[in-house]
Amino acid sequence: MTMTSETAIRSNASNLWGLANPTRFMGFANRAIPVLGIATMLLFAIGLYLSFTAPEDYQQGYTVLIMFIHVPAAWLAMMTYSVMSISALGSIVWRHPLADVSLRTAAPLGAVFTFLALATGSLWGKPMWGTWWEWDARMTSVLILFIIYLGIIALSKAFDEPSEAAQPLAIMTLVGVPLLPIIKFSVDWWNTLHQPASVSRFDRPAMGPEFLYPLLIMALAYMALFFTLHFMSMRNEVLARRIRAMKMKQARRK
Amino acid sequence: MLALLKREIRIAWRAGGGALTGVLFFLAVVTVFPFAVGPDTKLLSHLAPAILWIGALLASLLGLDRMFAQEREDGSLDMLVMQGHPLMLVFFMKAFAHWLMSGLPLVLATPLFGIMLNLSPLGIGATMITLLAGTPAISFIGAAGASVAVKLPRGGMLISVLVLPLVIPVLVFGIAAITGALTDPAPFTTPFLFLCAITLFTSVLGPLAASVMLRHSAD
Amino acid sequence: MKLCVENMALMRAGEEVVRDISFELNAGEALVVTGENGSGKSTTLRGVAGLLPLASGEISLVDDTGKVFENPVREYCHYLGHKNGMKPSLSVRENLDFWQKFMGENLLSVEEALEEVDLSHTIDLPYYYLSAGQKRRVAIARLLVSDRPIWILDEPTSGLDAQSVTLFTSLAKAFVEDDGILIAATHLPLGLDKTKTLEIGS
Amino acid sequence: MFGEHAAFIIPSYLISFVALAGASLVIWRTHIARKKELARMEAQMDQANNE
Repeated sequence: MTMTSETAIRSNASNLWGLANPTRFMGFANRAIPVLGIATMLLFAIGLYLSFTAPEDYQQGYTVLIMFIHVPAAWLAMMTYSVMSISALGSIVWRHPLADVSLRTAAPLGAVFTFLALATGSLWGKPMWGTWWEWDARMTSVLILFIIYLGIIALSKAFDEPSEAAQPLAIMTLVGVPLLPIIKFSVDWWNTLHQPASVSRFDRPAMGPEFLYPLLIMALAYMALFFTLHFMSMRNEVLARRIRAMKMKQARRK
Repeated sequence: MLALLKREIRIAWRAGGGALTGVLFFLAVVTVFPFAVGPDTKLLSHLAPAILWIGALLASLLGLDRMFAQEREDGSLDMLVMQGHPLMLVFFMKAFAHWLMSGLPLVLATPLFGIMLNLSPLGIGATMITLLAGTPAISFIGAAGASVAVKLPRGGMLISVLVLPLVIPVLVFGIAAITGALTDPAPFTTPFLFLCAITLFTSVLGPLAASVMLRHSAD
Repeated sequence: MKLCVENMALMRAGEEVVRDISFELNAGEALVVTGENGSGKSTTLRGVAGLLPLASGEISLVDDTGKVFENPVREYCHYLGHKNGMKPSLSVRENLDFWQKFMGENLLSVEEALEEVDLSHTIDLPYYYLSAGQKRRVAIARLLVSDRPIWILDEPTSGLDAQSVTLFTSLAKAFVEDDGILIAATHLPLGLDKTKTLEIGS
Repeated sequence: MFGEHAAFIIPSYLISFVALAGASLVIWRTHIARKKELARMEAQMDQANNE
């Protein structure tokens, strides 16, 4: 990308799109993404190394290895929703166009992490509980979160004009925010109702440090991956909107 | 404000209103289950609260997309939004009118369907009370969903996908209260109070979301 | 009573449709908004009526002593858009009666309003029985059942026959001369002496 | 190396790797495609301007 074409794009695209700072964001993104990419690779290398050298857990044997990728995925699923809620606030309160871009691009990532949490969770449960799917309180809430993510993605795809979808997406995300704890609480309640006092699979005994470090490193690796992919997707969305703006300008000129 | 409620009710009862389609759909869902589950009454009576609740949930979701789309098409949404009335109150009334037309008939039809599923009288009573307390929450959260999809021509399906996961607590506490009434150890009042709490909470959240959404987007 | 609009700009679906619109209207004055289709006439009217968020600029209502009204301007406006805002399954009376109760500040009774637009005979008919021109006149009658100092009309005479058009212009004239503020997007001369015009070109 | 539960550990790591690497690949490929498209549109615009 030579400088001239970069400035050329910057000059007419920003006024076309009528927004002050996407160009500043693009500059920042182009610099931040490589750094984040390297950090992610590094963290994954350390995390995986620590995970695989962790001693065999006396109770679960090596299946604890699945925990090292299941728990971070579940954490990331929750974290993505909070990132989306903050973007939703930005989009509604300050009408910040980049907030909508952030919200719209975070949803698919959230769905990927939630899917991974469900897949690895079910794989983890099979050896111990003998069934692929266990209606355990935590897994069920993750499943509901997955449906909510898909709903928001469906909503973002339902509008043909992207800027028209900003407000609906933000409102639906914010409506979810107070309801998520209620859903979590009701699922826990429902879980105790049908399976009184069975040890839920995931409340492990206090973890020794040798398990905690790999878990934390892997969680950091997942977070770094999330931010890298989120910035890259936002950059893609900005490019897509510029192309769209140019096409409309061309259509109007003829 | 009361005039708005009266108008909504009058429209629903007129030809195109569709007040009865909710109940008919509810009947359809209830009659389908025995074919899937098998005719043995002991099993059916055990599943009856679940069948009635899921039927009511789906029936309420059906009518949601008409809540605002109709108003926007004939232009009255502009004038509703412009007046001095607090918009939250206007949309509260709209959601409440929707509940009167879709939720309440389901509650009234529950005894008939309960007998069809040979649910005990206590079960029917518990189901009716929980539906009475729970279905408004579906209309209120549905109002938020309907307002978000008001511009979409085929928004109906999307609203159900958006609203269904959010109303799961209503279903959970509804069924929990019924099982509480039917089986001794489980309490009835605690889940029932949670159900009422959710309805009260959503009666603020739904209209608030709808008013923020529709304040300017009626064009 | 004065309506001031200072360099209003409006966005629609991410595109800036209309920029720096400014005008002032005193009581008893009318503004005719002209421009070809798609130039943003309707957007401008919706902006003044408060139905669209302002990208920039200001709309304010000032009374004779210069004090600015704190309620939003839209609460003092009647807005008549392309669609009439009536429910087909309800009768004409029920429709107008609802709008009178909902909007408050009763002016004429439903019967008198319908007489003004020469539709008294349709009062108990379901709304969908009426022809397009009659439906438009019912919408115009809605302006008469509740009192609002400002009328914002988007092509009020669309679908009206010649005789109804003269009926409408006399109603509009009476309203303006009775110290009303009228903003209309129309091509017909309203036959008023103090009419300002606002040309919206792309 | 993974004990008797290897049949579950390996697939879970596999699925996670495929999903995450796949997502990164898709995002990266769309980035390339869109930048090229933008450059092409950009060239078209310049060419049209100086006609």
